[in-house]
Amino acid sequence: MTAPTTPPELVQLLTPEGERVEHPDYDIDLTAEEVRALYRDLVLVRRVDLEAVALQRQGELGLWASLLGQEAAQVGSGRAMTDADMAFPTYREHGVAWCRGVDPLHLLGLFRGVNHGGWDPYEHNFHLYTIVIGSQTLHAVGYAMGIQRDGAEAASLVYFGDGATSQGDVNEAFIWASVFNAPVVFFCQNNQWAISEPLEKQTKIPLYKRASGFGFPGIRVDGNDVFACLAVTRAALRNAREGNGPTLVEAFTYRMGAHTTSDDPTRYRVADELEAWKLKDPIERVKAYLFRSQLADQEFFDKIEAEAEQLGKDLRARCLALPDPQPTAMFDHVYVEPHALIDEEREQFTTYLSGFEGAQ
Amino acid sequence: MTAPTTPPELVQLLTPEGERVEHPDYDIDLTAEEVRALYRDLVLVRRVDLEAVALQRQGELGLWASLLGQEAAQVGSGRAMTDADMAFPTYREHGVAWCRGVDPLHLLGLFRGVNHGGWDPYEHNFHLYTIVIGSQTLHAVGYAMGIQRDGAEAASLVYFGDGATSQGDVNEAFIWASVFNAPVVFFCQNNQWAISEPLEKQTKIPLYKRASGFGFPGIRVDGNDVFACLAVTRAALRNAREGNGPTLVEAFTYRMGAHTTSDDPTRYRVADELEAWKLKDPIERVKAYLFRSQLADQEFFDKIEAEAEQLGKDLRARCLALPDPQPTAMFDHVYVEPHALIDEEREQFTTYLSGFEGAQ
Amino acid sequence: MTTLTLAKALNEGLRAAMDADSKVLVMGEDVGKLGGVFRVTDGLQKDFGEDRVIDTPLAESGIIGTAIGLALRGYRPVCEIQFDGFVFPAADQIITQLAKMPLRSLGKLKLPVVVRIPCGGGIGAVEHHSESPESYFTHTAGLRVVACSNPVDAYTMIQDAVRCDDPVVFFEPKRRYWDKADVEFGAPGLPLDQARVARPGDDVTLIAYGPMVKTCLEAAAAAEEDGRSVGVIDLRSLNPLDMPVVRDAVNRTGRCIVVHEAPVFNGLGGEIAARVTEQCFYRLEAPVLRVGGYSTPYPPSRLEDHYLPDLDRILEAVDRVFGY
Amino acid sequence: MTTLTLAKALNEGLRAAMDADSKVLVMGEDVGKLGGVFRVTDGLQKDFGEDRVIDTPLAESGIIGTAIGLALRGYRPVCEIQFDGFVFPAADQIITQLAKMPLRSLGKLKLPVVVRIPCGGGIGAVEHHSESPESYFTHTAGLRVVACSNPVDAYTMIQDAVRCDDPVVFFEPKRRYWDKADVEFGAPGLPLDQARVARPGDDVTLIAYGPMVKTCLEAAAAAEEDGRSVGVIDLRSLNPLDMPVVRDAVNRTGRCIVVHEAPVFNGLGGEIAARVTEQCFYRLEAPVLRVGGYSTPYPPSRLEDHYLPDLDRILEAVDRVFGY
Ligand SMILES: Cc1ncc(C[n+]2csc(CCOP(=O)(O)OP(=O)(O)O)c2C)c(N)n1
Ligand SMILES: Cc1ncc(C[n+]2csc(CCOP(=O)(O)OP(=O)(O)O)c2C)c(N)n1
Ligand SMILES: [Mg+2]
Ligand SMILES: [Mg+2]
Repeated sequence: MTAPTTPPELVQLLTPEGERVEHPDYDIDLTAEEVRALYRDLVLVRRVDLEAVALQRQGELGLWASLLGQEAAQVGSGRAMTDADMAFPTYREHGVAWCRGVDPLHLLGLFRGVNHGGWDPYEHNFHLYTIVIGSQTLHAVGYAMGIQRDGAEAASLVYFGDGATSQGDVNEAFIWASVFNAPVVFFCQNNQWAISEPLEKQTKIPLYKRASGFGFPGIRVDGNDVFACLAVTRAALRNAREGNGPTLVEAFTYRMGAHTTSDDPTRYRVADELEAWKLKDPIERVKAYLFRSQLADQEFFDKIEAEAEQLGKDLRARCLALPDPQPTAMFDHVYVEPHALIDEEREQFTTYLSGFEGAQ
Repeated sequence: MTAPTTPPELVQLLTPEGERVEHPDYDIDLTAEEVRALYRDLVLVRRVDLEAVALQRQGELGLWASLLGQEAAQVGSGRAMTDADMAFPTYREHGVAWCRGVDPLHLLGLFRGVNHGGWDPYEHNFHLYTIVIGSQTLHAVGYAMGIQRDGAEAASLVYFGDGATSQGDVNEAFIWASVFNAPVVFFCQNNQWAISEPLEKQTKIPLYKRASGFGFPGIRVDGNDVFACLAVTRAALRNAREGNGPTLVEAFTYRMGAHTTSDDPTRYRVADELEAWKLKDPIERVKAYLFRSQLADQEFFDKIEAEAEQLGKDLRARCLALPDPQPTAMFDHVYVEPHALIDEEREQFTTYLSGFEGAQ
Repeated sequence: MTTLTLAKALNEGLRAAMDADSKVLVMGEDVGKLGGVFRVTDGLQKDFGEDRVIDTPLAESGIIGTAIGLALRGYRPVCEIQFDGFVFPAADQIITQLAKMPLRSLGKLKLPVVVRIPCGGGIGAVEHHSESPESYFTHTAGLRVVACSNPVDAYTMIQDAVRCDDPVVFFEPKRRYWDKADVEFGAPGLPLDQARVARPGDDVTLIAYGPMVKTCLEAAAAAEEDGRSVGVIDLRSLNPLDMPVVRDAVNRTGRCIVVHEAPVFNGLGGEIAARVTEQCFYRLEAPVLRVGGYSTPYPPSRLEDHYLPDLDRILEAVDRVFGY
Repeated sequence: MTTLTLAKALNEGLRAAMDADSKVLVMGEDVGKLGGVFRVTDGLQKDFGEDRVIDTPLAESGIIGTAIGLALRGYRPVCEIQFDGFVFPAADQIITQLAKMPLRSLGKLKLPVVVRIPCGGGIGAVEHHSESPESYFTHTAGLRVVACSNPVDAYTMIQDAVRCDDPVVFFEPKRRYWDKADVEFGAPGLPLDQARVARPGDDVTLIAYGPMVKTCLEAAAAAEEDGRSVGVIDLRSLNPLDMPVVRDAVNRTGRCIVVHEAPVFNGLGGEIAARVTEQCFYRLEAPVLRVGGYSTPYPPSRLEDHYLPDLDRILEAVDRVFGY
């Protein structure tokens, strides 16, 4: 290990070149197996993402929000949780979903328009995707207040972007968390862009500093460094579970792709920026480290590659096989208890539909 | 002048005992006349407030939100503005209204239910009272962005309470102001209470520190010290006008009375607290200072007292004489341009009313 | 039987709900020591503690957003919005999250959150303290919306709302908070989604809810002196509507007037009028008329008597509906 | 005459408005370099500069709140809300401030703010991107609400909205953004508060606005083949309604169907039905029917064809209205 080369404000444990570095406050001891597992996560998660983009291009998904470039932030933080912790994602946390054991098919289902969120949040302690920017931060704090009342050993981990930090809700969540000392970790993936708007449209100073004004610690971590993301998030979660209140983690990373498949980033950002960030790729550095420290050989990498291919293929096949919901499904689950208006409309609709039977 | 006796974080230029103290960053040179004028403002403003409370008790007003105890914060900041600056008040800024030249009768009109705000905001550069907590902070920032576009030498000064700092809007206002470097001063009167909720329900750390997380300076001033409030606000406004962006001023003060005339503070706070703050009364210390430094004699005080009495008496008389609005006035000004629905309803209403004519 | 004000009936109902289920929480601005500005939560913090009766920071979006999170963790929060006009900062959390999350989860998540809103005018208050925002919520699929009009209903409806596994927006007629009635503790009420025939009538049906029920009953009594038999329906549930009860009444009278404080334009009265017309078309002797607020912001209090439906305006509509 | 898409027509209208008055600003998320996610503001920042075309922080309350402040300083901001479902964080600023401040000031303050909202479904989008929230605003006194349905109207209506001294909520039918028509630059349109007879008809009147106008016209054409003369009114203004035009049409046909994408329950259709029934009572051969969205959150896109009114559902309602 060598001394860190990045500015001290950025916690980094693995350089872009794949060198392990020390940090005075955060360190982590990982077995070879653990590192290989992280590498596998990173590669598979990227593969899922790639397949989804391809599926969207071919018209099989209505939209996809790619996580390309953010794999380390998501896998590092995702693997920092215990089973009892609860994650609250945005619409881009496919890597976190993976770590929580959510079948990627469910994610595709949402973007295919089969449903608005097909997994059971309690099965994986992974909440539904939230599309309205920032809303989920308050849910995470409320959930954490519930954890407090239960006297449970757990914490909420809530994801949001750099753009989201401008929403009133996110700042209210900071206040609530601070005032109630709630066991919640705010994990901000600063990928430098909110669609076409660069970071400076949301803040003049580094985002992790926002927390200080609310009376809790903020820390910036190299979001492309899976070790650092794991170490920092794990520490913050432990801190929260131990009753020491919230932490804001700013994962400094980069959105390598378009905002979503509907977006055209060439309209607003220069290619050079992307090239510079490619040198900091979150997967390459782990690969270099595994090689360099002889924790893995070519056979391992080939195996993972093959697994990824298979995963992509399977996913595609299962996506194409996803059945459309029944038309009347739109009336289900609007309410938990019987509701006369829904019943009436469902019946009218069924009658209406049946009028087409045998027709044509 | 002597060295300051309060914690360094609190800017104070006049102690509760009426002693002038120095501050390394803020000072102010006031002529005897200026000090006497400030004293007069403080006394008259308190008198207006007292009369309003009495009028409410007697059923002449529906409600009143007393400023008792906050006179120095309001007069100090109110007198810090130039004519070109624009003030955005809450519902309690009667002292600021006074400094801007708004006839207190207008304030009474609102609380009497004659209208929702009867003065011309442009005449006095004093915006209407805003009752929805925090909303006006965004208006002030937008107005300041307009000032920027006009290239004018002016700033917005926006008032809000300690409770308001929890609202999303206020935090969004901080973000906007910071990102656009808008010429706005955020003036938070921390009177320790939001109705029945003490400060710790809104924040764990001093409020002025909130600003640092948004990238602009925050400062806490003794809100019962009119000199300090004047000095600090004046400096912040100047800074804003000169293009150096926003400042958050936290005026540390105390709501001596009930939240409003509808409130019963004995349900939630102890009498001792009030007694302790009485010793820090914003008016007494100026009086002591004037006496001590022989800037005023008994005759002066008597004159102001008499003026205050007269003001109260006049105000009462004019309040009782306030005519109720015409019934059809509720249709006026809903829209600036003709609106068929309003026209239709006004006509129906007029016809309906005329049905009662001659009746009974 | 105990004589209670409507506010106290709500208080007792909340107390019973908290006694019955330890997951029930009360949260909002000033609900603790102060007991709420209308004292509806009076004494609850003292008896159930600060963990169950939570004075929150001053932010409505935060109140509803964290209530959703608490509900996700198995709690049943009852949120107080201090006044009708202050619900709008929470509009996003109510409309995009509270109302939609159960469907979003295909039923895996339920959100038994109650949003209590003191509503309506007639108390001489300043701006934003006298509004009737129910239509914003009745138009929002995924929410149940109810309004109580008297102490007896208040006592049972608040308990039923807390027990309901769907989110419920619960309107309380603030100018009726001090109205009294005999309430029987523990007695069940009508199901939460059922309307009540507050007064049967043969000539015309008045449909109302919340604060206007009493006004309509008074109008009905006055009309009786003129020899007109005027029925009054207290809707209780605004979404869903109890159409069978409404239909029965209108089919009998052939004449119908909807009364609410909210502005008529695109208010709930329009929905009721359209539905009644469609379902009772051949029985209607006259169009369904509506008496309500005008299409203006709520006026300053010196004008509110002109703005609010009152006996005279209702009786004038009764006359009009007989003019067809 | 130039052939323009609806999106481009709005763009040209905005450009003309900005040319005409240097106080006109455009603000919102991604309206600058990107030109908005639908390219409605394409090129405006390049031509008018960053001071007049402002990429804002990501917060809708902030957008409307600062727009109000800018308006108080004499500017005329045109705010873009990126999608219908994201207007709710701004609900408080729109409902309690934008709509009420002019009255609050007794007319001393005017707020010429335009809130542009791409609305409606049919584009296969994820949640919150296909909604029709107009009723939240038509029920809010103090706002004008309009909806354009075609490029010609889009071009003039956006200019009229900018020129209007009242706040205007401006709905744009997003699935019609790519529809084309010939637009004459500089030509005036109908006044902003007037409806347009999009197609005269003798047997039944369809009332629609925004995206449903085209669908209704198609339905009318299809009905003609069955020998029914179906008229279509494009409301254009949703508050106020142009009742004279509506009344004339319904008095002729005696049958009326309102069509919108928003949920029927407490939607604008209820208001129209109630008004039409009151004003044309003796001419109506059947109750006013409504075809609209169901009382569910907007469904996942694979179901939207079932949710949205289409030719078949409109024609089915036409059949039904003749069943009376
Ligand atoms: C309340 C709201 N406003 C606008 C949008 C549209 N929108 C979707 S993603 C996005 C940018 C989000 O940026 P950021 O928070 O940085 O997250 P990222 O997409 O970069 O992961 C916007 C404006 C939305 N989803 N919700
Ligand atoms: C959005 C909103 N929510 C609630 C209220 C009710 N309310 C009026 S004043 C107040 C407390 C305000 O406290 P603070 O901001 O400290 O100002 P102060 O009254 O102490 O001057 C509350 C909750 C309101 N006016 N607006
Ligand atoms: Mg981002
Ligand atoms: Mg206060």
